Amino acid sequence: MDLSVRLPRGLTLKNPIIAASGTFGFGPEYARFVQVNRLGGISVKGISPEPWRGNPPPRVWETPSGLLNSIGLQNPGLTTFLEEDAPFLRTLDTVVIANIIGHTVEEYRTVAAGLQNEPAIHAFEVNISCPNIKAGGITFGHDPDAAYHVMRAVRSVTDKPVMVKVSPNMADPWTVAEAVVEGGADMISAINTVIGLAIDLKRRRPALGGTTGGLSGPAIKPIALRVVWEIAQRVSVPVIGMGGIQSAEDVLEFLMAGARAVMVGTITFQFPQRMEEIIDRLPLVLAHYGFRSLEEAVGAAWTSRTADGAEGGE
Amino acid sequence: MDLSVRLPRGLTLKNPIIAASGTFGFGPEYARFVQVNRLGGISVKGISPEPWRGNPPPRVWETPSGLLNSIGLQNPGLTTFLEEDAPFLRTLDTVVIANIIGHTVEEYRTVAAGLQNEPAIHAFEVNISCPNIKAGGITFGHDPDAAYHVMRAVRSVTDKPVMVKVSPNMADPWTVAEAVVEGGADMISAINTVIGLAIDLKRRRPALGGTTGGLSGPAIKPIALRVVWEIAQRVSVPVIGMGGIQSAEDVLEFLMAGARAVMVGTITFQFPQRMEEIIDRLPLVLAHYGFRSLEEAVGAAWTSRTADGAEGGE
Amino acid sequence: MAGAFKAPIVAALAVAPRHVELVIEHPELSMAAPGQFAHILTPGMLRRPVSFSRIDPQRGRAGLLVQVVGQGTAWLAERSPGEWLDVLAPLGRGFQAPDPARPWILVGGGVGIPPLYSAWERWGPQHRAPACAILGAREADGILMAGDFQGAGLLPVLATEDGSAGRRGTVVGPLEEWLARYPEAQVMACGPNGMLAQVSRVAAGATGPVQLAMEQRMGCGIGACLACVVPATPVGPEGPRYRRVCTDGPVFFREELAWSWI
Amino acid sequence: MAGAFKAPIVAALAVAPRHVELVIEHPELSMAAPGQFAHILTPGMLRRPVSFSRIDPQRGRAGLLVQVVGQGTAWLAERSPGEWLDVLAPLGRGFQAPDPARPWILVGGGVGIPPLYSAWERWGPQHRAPACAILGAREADGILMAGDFQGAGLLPVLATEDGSAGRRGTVVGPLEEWLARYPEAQVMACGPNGMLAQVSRVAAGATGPVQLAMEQRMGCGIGACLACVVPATPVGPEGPRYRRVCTDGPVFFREELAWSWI
Ligand SMILES: Cc1cc2nc3c(=O)[nH]c(=O)nc-3n(C[C@H](O)[C@H](O)[C@H](O)COP(=O)(O)OP(=O)(O)OC[C@H]3O[C@@H](n4cnc5c(N)ncnc54)[C@H](O)[C@@H]3O)c2cc1C
Ligand SMILES: Cc1cc2nc3c(=O)[nH]c(=O)nc-3n(C[C@H](O)[C@H](O)[C@H](O)COP(=O)(O)OP(=O)(O)OC[C@H]3O[C@@H](n4cnc5c(N)ncnc54)[C@H](O)[C@@H]3O)c2cc1C
Ligand SMILES: Cc1cc2nc3c(=O)[nH]c(=O)nc-3n(C[C@H](O)[C@H](O)[C@H](O)COP(=O)(O)O)c2cc1C
Ligand SMILES: Cc1cc2nc3c(=O)[nH]c(=O)nc-3n(C[C@H](O)[C@H](O)[C@H](O)COP(=O)(O)O)c2cc1C
Ligand code: FES
Ligand code: FES
Repeated sequence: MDLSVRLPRGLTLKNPIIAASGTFGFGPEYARFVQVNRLGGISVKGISPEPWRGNPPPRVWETPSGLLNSIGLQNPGLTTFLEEDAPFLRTLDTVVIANIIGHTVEEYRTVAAGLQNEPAIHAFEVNISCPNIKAGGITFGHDPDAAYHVMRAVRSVTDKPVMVKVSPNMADPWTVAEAVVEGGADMISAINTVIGLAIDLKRRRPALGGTTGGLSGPAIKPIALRVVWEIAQRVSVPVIGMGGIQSAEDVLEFLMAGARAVMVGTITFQFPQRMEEIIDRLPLVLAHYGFRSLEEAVGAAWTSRTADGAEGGE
Repeated sequence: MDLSVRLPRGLTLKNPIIAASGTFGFGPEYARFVQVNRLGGISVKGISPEPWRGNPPPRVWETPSGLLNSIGLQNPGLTTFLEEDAPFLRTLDTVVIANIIGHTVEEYRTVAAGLQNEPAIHAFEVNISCPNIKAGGITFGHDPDAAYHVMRAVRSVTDKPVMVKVSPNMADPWTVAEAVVEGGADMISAINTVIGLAIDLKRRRPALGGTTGGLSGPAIKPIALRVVWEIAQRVSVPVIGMGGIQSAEDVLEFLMAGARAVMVGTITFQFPQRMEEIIDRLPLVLAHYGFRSLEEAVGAAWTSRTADGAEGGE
Repeated sequence: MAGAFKAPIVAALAVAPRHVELVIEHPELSMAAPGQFAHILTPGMLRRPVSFSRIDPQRGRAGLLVQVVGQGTAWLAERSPGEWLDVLAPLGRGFQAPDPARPWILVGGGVGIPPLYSAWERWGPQHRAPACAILGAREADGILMAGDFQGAGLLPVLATEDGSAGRRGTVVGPLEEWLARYPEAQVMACGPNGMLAQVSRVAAGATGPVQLAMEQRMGCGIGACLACVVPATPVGPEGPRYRRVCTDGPVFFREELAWSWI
Repeated sequence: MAGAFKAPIVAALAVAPRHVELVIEHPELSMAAPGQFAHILTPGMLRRPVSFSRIDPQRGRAGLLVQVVGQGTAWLAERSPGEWLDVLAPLGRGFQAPDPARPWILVGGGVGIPPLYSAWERWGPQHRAPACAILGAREADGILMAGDFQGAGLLPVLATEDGSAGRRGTVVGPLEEWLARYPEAQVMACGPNGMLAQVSRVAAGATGPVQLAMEQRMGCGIGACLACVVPATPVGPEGPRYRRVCTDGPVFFREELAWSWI
């Protein structure tokens, strides 16, 4: 079965499985365990104009079927990335997505501009869903207007395909998705982590050095599917889904909810080879559920009634 | 160890463990398995002025460490509640909280007024966090102004203690908490379920009859703790925490995050006697972590720095 | 009355491919009635409802015949005698006892057969009028407890869709024939919704009571959460009334169900 | 180089209350070096990092001495020979080999002792200058591998806080004495952060290299997620630089760490 995925601006994935940003470093780290070129793509750790030191440790904490993290987007900054990390990425034969971050609209523009001519980078993922980043007291990711302006700024400096990564921490995440599509986004990726907190009973304080953190892993899969479901039915651009994917069946859930491709994050820590296993099993799972192609599965669970965000829940 | 909890308007709980609304019916259902009078209290299923039929089945679906439900707030309505359910509740020797719901501000007022003179009811929990209920396209629970008006309407007809139950489906849940405190709320309960969705691969459609649903259970504990943590540090009224509690250790996490008492929901389906076991173990667990009283644990994980919702997460 | 208790498994038998029958023992099970169920703790987030396949009130024993369909039932199928199950039981409204003087038709499909066998085991000995058990499945392997019926004095009529056992086709053919012969018959049925809908339709003209045992995904299993509902009568302008399988059922009279909504 | 593989457990020994040593075997383990670790799959959401307590390059065997502190280590402690562990190994920057001609002080606390034993096992035989192992714990039960050191020709100095074995007090006393005698000594230490901070302070004046093996909660274990950081030098106006225990460490030279931030 042909697993390739055609995305806007000529971007084509070998298969719909992309390593999620922040869980796969800058590419070489997992190369000892994973055949990186078998993946549909990788999204690298968030890159800012200048180096960010990140949050104090502890930075991870386990929760039921989930993982809380507060890395705080530590990264070496644009210049070091170009000098030290881009050369390896250029050797890869798969799609490389630069996840970009900033404190201001200007910073997003700077990173995008700085990577526009870097051949290692095939697409951008604009991370506006990190609760660390603020604009006028509201994170970009929760404010459709601010998100629109970030996207416009990025669009003004690049003709590479751009996806914007949206936050699940709101009732109406589609408002942000619609705004960034308006601002020129070619795709939406969803979701980033869910804000959470854990208490370290022994130390009598928040478990994470950064106090709150981002929840990922299987626990958030239903939250992610809801966001993908609602956005994919409202925007015309492709949606890349993620959140808690562990298996080819999980991938199929995202496809049927409307995603064209997916990203896989936290499960890689437990099972570095899981993404390759999913790629191997996906054709079988698609066939098992009666699909003759990957495309056929996309949005296959949509019913005639449009999602209006008003159903279910107590 | 004295486990009693003093709350506003003379409301006193024997202990901080309350059965969560919607998971404990109207009291008699679990009475065969649970010594209801040992609990700190029970919050009954949401009550509306008229009967609500609820959503089509299937209404529950399992997810990793979580449960999706879309009951759709089926309930017999105020009149039937008073005639058929209140008599049993009057026989109980524990705090009974009426969870109230409505489509409009007026409906909330109607239910509160109708129960104001019912001796079975000791307090109200105003459920504005059900995604089924809309006011001008936005659920009451996500709009501080609308929430304020609901609270004012309820306050105008009752002098019983009132708590408002807030939604986790937003970046800044404290805005709603602050608004309802302004509107006269005596307490906040947090959290209601997180919006989620699952796909039934075999049937090629959303797993729940109501399409989206509410996620509960251990998976959402970190999400709940974050909301409790942020609200409890901002409002002066007591917070009743809930979301994924399975053990006395989990209860202690909520207390240390700032909750005065907790509610326990989904785990009761698996272990009807778990609430009583938690009540039995709570003094030992408090002592194990060095607390000499329940009070001492409340907010014990607060650091000098105020939560500003800006930390952690990628 | 029902209880929450741990009961030892006293027997475990592979009765067909991917089907296991466990027998558990506890005094509370003496109260179990045909059509009722146990809500069983498994490693998942929710308990799993399973009907009683047989009930021995003297010894406080009950059978649970489980088809492996997912994780919970796979876990149950791996259990061995000597292990304990954590159950809430007996739960729900079982079958109303049949009139011993009226013809009696039992219709079961797949894992819907076990509760019907428990009904026959309980009430068959006193039954004086003609009786018949019609057991259906897709293929021969899915026909459960045929030997038990036979051992208890009732040779069942079999129907398989592929013709690998008994008549080729569904249970509807034999049911129509029996109802034509005994229009006053009382009917008890359990099986997939599609089968029950057909039974309900075919038995619409019958004068005897028609009881149908339903399935639905459950939360609490004891009436508190309103998860396990099925569309029931009366149907208003906005739709049906929803009733709980766990406490209003699992057994409903056909008039109680809103079939056009199921 | 490191690999992802399943390795059989060839030995499992309860070495102290709540402490188990497992020995696993795999060709990749021939490459393991003292101070490196294995990242082990357990039922939790994350793997668990455990240092090598002994390494047999000929047979591709490595020991994992585990203290039970939570669910993951409890699960490890229940494993038996013949079972397999799913590991990523060997990982991290181990100890730099000691200068055989320079005095050598090994300081270990609790489960910090095993990696030091593996260092002694590897480099002790060639060591020509004076050497000493100072092993500390709260009480006698926490002193691990004292017999192994002795068997490998080094009688360790013991220190317990309650005086139940060796000297009463911490490892600091014996360390100060040794450093006074051999100010040019090289130091390797592993143990709780409090102990390492003290070692770092006491050894500040020493002229030899001081290597400290650190612990931190880990995600990937292989350098990709930036979870496992410790405050490191240089410390700027806004705080320290954060470096990864899993790949920049676990072993750091004392100058690399920003102790005032740990
Ligand atoms: C009153 C009643 C009596 C039953 N009696 C029997 C019986 O005697 N023998 C038997 O083999 N099966 C019986 N079932 C069906 C049985 O409960 C399901 O097959 C079982 O719950 C599936 O669990 P799983 O973990 O293996 O499957 P999964 O599909 O992994 O289960 C996921 C979830 O769906 C629920 N679920 C899945 N299928 C069904 C179903 N058909 N009905 C209700 N919930 C379901 C599970 O309880 C669980 O919550 C009965 C169901 C009901 C409601
Ligand atoms: C490089 C390194 C080497 C280690 N070597 C050993 C060793 O040789 N023997 C030994 O017994 N222990 C060692 N540890 C500590 C060991 O990893 C933890 O005790 C173990 O992960 C606890 O898991 P748990 O599930 O039992 O505890 P839990 O407290 O339930 O674990 C919860 C989470 O916290 C993490 N965690 C808990 N304690 C620690 C800790 N001290 N360090 C890092 N993460 C922790 C776990 O990995 C897990 O993700 C080492 C740690 C590191 C970083
Ligand atoms: C340790 C860690 C670091 C992350 N860093 C980033 C990041 O830098 N940029 C980003 O957009 N998302 C980041 N994420 C979010 C993931 O890319 C992904 O959206 C999320 O984890 C959900 O997917 P998962 O459940 O498969 O992990 C990070 C997640 C984790 C667990
Ligand atoms: C089946 C079900 C029904 C619920 N019904 C209500 C309700 O009527 N009113 C309400 O305020 N919350 C309702 N809730 C939410 C719970 O009271 C609680 O806020 C949530 O489940 C989180 O707690 P838990 O994880 O312990 O279940 C319901 C939850 C479940 C699982
Ligand atoms: S399963 Fe809860 S009411 Fe039936
Ligand atoms: S654990 Fe992921 S970088 Fe160290």
